[in-house]
Amino acid sequence: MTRYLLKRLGLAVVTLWLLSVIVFFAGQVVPGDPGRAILGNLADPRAVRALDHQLGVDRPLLTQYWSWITGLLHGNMGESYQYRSAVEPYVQAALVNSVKLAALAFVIVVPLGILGGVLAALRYGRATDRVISVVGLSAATVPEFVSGIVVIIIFAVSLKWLPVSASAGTGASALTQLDHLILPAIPLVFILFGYIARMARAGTIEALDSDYTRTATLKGLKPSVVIRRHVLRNALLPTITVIATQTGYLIGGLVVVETLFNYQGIGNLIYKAAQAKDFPMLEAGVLTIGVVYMVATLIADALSTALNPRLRLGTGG
Amino acid sequence: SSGSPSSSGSSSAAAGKPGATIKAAIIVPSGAINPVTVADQGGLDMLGQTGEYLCLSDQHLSLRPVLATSWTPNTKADVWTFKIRQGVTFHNGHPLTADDVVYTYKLHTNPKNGSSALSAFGGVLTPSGVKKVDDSTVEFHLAAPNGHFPYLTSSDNYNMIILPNGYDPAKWQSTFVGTGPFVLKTYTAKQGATFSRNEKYWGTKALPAATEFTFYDQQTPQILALTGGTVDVVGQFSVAGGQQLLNGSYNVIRLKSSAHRELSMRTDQSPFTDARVRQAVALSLNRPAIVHALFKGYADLGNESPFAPVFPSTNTTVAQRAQNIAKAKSLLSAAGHPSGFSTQLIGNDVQEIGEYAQIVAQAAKAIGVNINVKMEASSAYYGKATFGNSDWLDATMSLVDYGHRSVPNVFLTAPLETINAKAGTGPWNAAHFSNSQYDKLAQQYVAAIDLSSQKQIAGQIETLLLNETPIIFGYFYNYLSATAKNVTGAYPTAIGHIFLNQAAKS
Amino acid sequence: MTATDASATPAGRGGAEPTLSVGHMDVVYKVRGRDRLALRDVSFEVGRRESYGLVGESGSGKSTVALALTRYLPRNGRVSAGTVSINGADPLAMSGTDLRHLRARTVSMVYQEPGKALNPSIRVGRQVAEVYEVAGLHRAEAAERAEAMLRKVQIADPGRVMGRYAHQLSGGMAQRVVIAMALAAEPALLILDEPTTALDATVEAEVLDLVSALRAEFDTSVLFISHNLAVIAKMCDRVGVLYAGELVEEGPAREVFEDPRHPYTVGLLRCIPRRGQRKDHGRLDTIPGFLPPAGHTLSGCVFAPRCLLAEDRCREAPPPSYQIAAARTSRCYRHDVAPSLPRATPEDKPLPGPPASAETLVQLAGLSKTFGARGSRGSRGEQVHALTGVDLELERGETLGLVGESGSGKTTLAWVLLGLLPPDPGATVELAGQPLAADVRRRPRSQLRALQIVFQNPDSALNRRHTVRRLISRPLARLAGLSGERLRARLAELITSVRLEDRHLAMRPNQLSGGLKQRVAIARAFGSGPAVVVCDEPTSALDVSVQAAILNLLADLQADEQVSYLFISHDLGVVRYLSDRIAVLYLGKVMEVGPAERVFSGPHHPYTEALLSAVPSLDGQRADRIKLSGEIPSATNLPTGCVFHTRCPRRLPSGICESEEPPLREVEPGHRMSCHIPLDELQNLQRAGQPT
Amino acid sequence: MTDIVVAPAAGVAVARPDQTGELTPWRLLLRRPTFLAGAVILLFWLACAIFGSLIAPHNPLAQQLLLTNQAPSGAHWFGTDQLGRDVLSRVIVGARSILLIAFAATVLSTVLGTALGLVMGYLGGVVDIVAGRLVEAALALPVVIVAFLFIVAVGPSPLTIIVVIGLVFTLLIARTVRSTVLVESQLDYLAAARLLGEKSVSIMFSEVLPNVVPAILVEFTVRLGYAIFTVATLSFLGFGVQPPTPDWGADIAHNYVTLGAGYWWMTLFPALAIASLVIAINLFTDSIEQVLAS
Ligand SMILES: Nc1ncnc2c1ncn2[C@@H]1O[C@H](COP(=O)(O)OP(=O)(O)OP(=O)(O)O)[C@@H](O)[C@H]1O
Ligand SMILES: Nc1ncnc2c1ncn2[C@@H]1O[C@H](COP(=O)(O)OP(=O)(O)OP(=O)(O)O)[C@@H](O)[C@H]1O
Ligand SMILES: [Mg+2]
Ligand SMILES: [Mg+2]
Repeated sequence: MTRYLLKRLGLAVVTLWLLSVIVFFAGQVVPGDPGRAILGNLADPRAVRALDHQLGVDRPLLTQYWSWITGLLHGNMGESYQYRSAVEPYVQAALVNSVKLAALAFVIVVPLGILGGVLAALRYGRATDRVISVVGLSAATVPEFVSGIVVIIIFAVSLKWLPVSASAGTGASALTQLDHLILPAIPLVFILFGYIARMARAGTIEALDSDYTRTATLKGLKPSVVIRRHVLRNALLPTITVIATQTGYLIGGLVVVETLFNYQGIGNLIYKAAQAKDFPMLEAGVLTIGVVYMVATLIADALSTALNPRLRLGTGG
Repeated sequence: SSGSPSSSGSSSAAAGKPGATIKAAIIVPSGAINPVTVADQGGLDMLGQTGEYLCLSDQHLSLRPVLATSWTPNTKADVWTFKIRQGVTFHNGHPLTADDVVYTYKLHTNPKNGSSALSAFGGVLTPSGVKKVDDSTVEFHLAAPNGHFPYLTSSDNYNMIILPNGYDPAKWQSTFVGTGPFVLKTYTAKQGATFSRNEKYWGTKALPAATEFTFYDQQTPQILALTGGTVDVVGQFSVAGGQQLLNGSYNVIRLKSSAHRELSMRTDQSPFTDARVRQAVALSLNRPAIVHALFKGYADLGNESPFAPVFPSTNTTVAQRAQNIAKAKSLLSAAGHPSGFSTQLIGNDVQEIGEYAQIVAQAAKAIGVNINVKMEASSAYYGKATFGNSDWLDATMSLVDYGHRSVPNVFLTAPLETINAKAGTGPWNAAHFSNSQYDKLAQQYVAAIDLSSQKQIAGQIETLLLNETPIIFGYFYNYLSATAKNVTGAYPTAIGHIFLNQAAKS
Repeated sequence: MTATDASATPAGRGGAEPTLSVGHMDVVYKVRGRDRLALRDVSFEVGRRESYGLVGESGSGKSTVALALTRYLPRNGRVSAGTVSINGADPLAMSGTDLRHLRARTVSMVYQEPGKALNPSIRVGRQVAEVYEVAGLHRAEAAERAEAMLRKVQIADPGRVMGRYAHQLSGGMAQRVVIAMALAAEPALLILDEPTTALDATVEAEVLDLVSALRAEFDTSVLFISHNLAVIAKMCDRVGVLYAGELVEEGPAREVFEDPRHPYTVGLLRCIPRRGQRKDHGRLDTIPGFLPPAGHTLSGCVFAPRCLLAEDRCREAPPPSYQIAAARTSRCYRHDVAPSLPRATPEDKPLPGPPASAETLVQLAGLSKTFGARGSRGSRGEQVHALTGVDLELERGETLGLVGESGSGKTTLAWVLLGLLPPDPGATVELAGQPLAADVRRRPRSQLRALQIVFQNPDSALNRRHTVRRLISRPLARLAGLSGERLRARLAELITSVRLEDRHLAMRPNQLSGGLKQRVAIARAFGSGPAVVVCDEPTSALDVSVQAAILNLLADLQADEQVSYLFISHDLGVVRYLSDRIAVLYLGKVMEVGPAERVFSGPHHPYTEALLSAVPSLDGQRADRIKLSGEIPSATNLPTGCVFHTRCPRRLPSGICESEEPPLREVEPGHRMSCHIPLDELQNLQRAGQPT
Repeated sequence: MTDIVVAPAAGVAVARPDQTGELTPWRLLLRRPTFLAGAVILLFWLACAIFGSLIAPHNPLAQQLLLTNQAPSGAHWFGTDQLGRDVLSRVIVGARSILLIAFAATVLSTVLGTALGLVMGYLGGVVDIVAGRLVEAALALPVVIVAFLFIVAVGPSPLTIIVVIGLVFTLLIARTVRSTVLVESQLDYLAAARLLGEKSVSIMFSEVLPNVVPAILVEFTVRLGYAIFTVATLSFLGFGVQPPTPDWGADIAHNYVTLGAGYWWMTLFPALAIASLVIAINLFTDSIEQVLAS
């Protein structure tokens, strides 16, 4: 097990490194330079040069990358070009925000998606099933900005039930924050609902068709017991993994929602950092998402291992 | 407009009670709040909350004394003497003296410090020209005569808040140290800032007990925040996204400004080498319709020169150019393009410029000119911002945004003077316009001190540019701010500040 | 003789009401928007304490019967006509609650894959206890009863087993647990649907014994479903033969198998190699033609298209059920002449025995194969010793049978020989004296031509996207180097020799039946003109009627082409029929190798002895079984000494078996054995019968 | 050799559907209302993409600067936008850019992804490890961010979008193909091919590929849905086609600021267009998957 974990960890590190290289060099070909991004489009070239020098971005590329990566190895993620201070607090704040939003979306969508998927499976082939499947699939592929706009028009503009901005302002109470986060969570819920429902449906159908469900039914157990004890437990195992891998997407894929709802999350942070060529910030953001994704998949693995006796106990016997 | 930002303001019509907490929505500062590097609206707004300038360029573009009590030029207008206000202390207790002013001005004019104000001082002031005379007097020795120099010391040149002598500007964002009517309570990058009344303020104490600024990435949520009652004030909004604020339910503060778009045509590249071609394009535009479509009337017509109606020196006797398709076509024919031609327009994709570009392209089609529009993000568009390395400066047709200035000097020189790398003139001359008569007139205008001679030169420039039309100045749009109906006394300036010291809520 | 309605006259069961009675039942499956008849007019009864066998080839509808009785048909299936009564109650018309009670108390079911029948994420003890909980017992009490029940099914340490999960049990153990679960409710009717098909012969024998014993103890009626006639013969009092959804013959098991009165039953019995039957004695008979397509609508007898006795009336109207004798029925107009059904395959075709001149073609020496553990997760670099020190040789034109329980390394051996798996270093693998490269990609064309294989599962072995033409032409073009007219000629010859027709050439595998597919695979293997063909269980995925034809075909081809076979099978009857020599593998080691007759007749290795005695035979009589105690050890952790000692009933008291590995000694000419017991001693022991 | 003496009806192999009166997959598809609905909507948008300018009631580029922001009316069924252009015409003509770009990107990624997936799944080794890392990296980052970086670097153009989405989806498709190939690798026909001395490349493309085609087709339709999603999102973020070309995502981006002023039509109709297209593709895909599964 430890060997396996070490191997996974090694691969994860390689992936992250690859990610950092890609981002760094992709970021370099982006036109413009950090100094000008800070001082404005019409800034005096001498000022731009001076600032670039202060930032160290006039050094050769490899030197820049090297000093960044050695800094990273010493636990120093670098200093933001734009904000001229360590990037950690920014990334951390953005991550916390994103996690809040994602967590809310999850809290709503996980039960909903599982319920929908299980319901669809129990009504396999009937109208309920088709509706849930098609709605789920469509919700998952209608862009967030489309569904986001629709919910804004309905709930914020017309009905005025909920605030339109995701950030509640500094020091707002948890309840107020929740109030602000509900609308932005909805497009995410739409996107994820399809995924989760689909997996839950497939898992449930498989479990329903399985021999062990037949065994349980033919024992004379009540249908509710069969479903609860025998079907769901096995059906939802693969769903857990899917949910966890979606965490990665969710944390990172918030760009559009965060833009639409003016929310200072990690997606927004990366997007802005890329625009401003704020390389340390960009790298930190991207790597954070990478780490979150890997941790999420690792947790998913661990979770499904823990819940699945087949994996937990090996195949010995 | 109403209210007044400074002690010298008198006509405060504040109906509301003092002691309120005013909440404002502004655009998020794009970087560190460092007086040296700030170059965006959110940042300059923050500087102005606690910092103060030598003087304030008010809503009518006249200068009011703030930390300077007076300023006088010598006869050539190349040495300006400023008297510094006495009895002022910084929020950290440090008393204000001429040393602080000298420190601040040397800081920004020294190229090594990479100040974003450097371009404004270019060709005007160098560190060696900043001289302390005594504790309350500072002299500025300019590189060339400049009748409008005090504007460079005003809120217009937004980086120039006075810092305590020796203060490290990189640390400013943790203290917001200044001399202004508010002191910093909290600042959270990318989220917002709160301020409280400076009880030791040297002038009229601020009315609000506190102010709260929330930063927004975009305009829409700001407007929704105002309509939803989350904030009292929206620092700035555009007509396109803010029409719902214009229905009378909100106080809209409308300031005429000199902000505009310059549509330059390469006067050194066929077919725009011929002034008739440039005129033809300009004649294809229906400016009143454009102003209606893009600004619902909240803009003034432009007439191919930077002399916006808001400038006192603008000569209004020069006739406004109007759409004339027939004339445009005949000019094209005369220039040898009877069936038109094709060309490309590259624009900076911000605000309404994309729409404007499309309108221009559609209008040009009517005279047979086929314009292929390409909109670019700022980084790609400006590139290195030098000739040969910038779509902005190199494109055949280029459409760029210029923010508000209280005097037209920069507009007259940087984009229109003959390019001369050594002398540093014409650095933003995207039209590659070169006209010695114009260069002379521009120099004369800059040096002129009195309004009547300015007006006279302005008339000549306007006529010249109308004939040459290197750049189409289509419109000068208004600067709009809004507050809730119960809020009075918010004082925006067209450069982007919103001063709340006289704001009140009822 | 008069046609009677079977259900109207309960087949001689007089008196007590039967436990199960099925009357004129039709079942349809809706497929692609159309109803497809899977069972037609099926009627039978199972009396109190009776054991009734339902036998039929794949797809005949056996499982459908079982599922219909328990009202657990797939979503697209439904009983469209007929009646069912279990203990007087009709499961088809019951309310949900009644049905639940029926399932909980009256009827239980055991089916093919025991591993899958258990919930993978609930401990097995809990699953057994559930049955008692349904009956209203408390959890603790239910667990106690479950443990007692597990003890009844002869699970050694029930307390520990209860705490395990399904995947930690071997197939045999799992099936015991399932049987325990089924009997826990003391049902009136126990339905077993192929309960041993997925198990090894040795395990099968144990499970069958267990079922017999428990049936007696619990007084349960049994509906036993299997495709294996011998198993039915062993287990059942009465038997019904199902063909294409119809019950064609019914009667006491022994009578039906001894004196079948339906041409299908007759044909089926002739397909099976009887004890001692060998390819050089005579060929197997076959049933010509194919099963009618699913959802067929034949106007007459379902079997008529394949029946060599069929007359016009057979094709016009379905025959009624004829009462032949007391308790015997047959749905055949010509039941009286059925036993004289003409052979479909001439018996007299001369088949050569092993060639006179012995020339060693393949030589394997010191062959070992160790796998790194499958899937690295969770295991600590365990190694699977699939083969250890195997020495074998294959002569030109002979058939070497390779037998052994599942996991004994048969397939691994074949793949190493073919170059699909590299052996551990140090092995000798030679073809006609030339060393073979470990990797098939590095073997020259001549060696590729010489070695080919027929896989077990033709569905997996044939690329389903390719046409038969392409599948068979490929080796001709690539290996035999043919093209153009010569390729076409050889192709025509090949398909004729495997009894395919021209029109099959354009088809793809999914348009062919299992037997036809296997013929295509055989044609492909023979296309290159091989010297050795490995047959890895080539018939175990096929029905007996098809198996016979394939076995005949293999024998014919060998006679024609002088190829050698490495013939792998776990069906000893089949191996015996085809092989000249036999090698017995156990845990990757050769236990015994010798001429087929010697290995079968004995004296043989104790393991061979156990294997042989585990096989049920059609006549229902068999020698006393040699019981193998315990589970087959894991190949990751081989026992010391003789690998078989942990299960050997003839283990020597001296302890030598535990400590010292017996060499593979030549005990008589051409007969080698790996056992510490001398041959004559073995002979005495084995004459005396079962050890105590 | 004639050992089948009498072989009555030896003909019948396995029934083909038409012999048993069962429906062919194609007819089954046509019987599904969801498929028909999806197909009709999809065909409608395809027609718009191809003949858009013929169908559109107005020139989608024609501005009426004095008639901007008109609510839907008889003259302009979907109203006019901020430059007084006919929204209906823009929606109709706007189908072209999104369909073209999404389709091209999907085709590109399917071709490359299939090749890569085959290599990863069949050959394994270094390619599998390296590409596997890339897939992980691509999965860890939102497509929009990746696309953004590249687009800003290379400059926004339809071609850039096609290439960027194409490359990112290549990795995702490769992953699916790889796992399908791994399942196929368990099958004996590959061993049989090796025994015939077939080369790896030939095994990959003529043995394995035909068998993963169904999976690839399903993947293609699913990816097409996501490509539309992504293209629309990128247009919304400002990386799509250049103005004034009608484009749903870009039109939404340009107009959604006016929502607050109550000008919902210029945003809603393109949004509905995107939603309907995506849903149509899903109905379509879902039906195909259902029929293949039955
Ligand atoms: N769910 C289903 N849908 C359609 N046809 C089915 C279904 N289940 C079984 N069939 C068909 O019904 C017929 C009988 O199947 P059944 O499983 O009862 O046969 P069986 O005798 O148990 O076969 P086997 O020995 O392979 O288990 C076959 O032709 C089979 O293809
Ligand atoms: N690729 C592999 N990796 C690890 N272990 C393997 C692999 N292939 C086979 N084994 C193990 O090697 C042993 C021999 O397997 P093999 O398939 O050769 O047995 P077999 O006699 O053919 O069995 P069966 O009758 O079930 O086909 C088994 O323990 C099996 O689990
Ligand atoms: Mg069955
Ligand atoms: Mg095997």
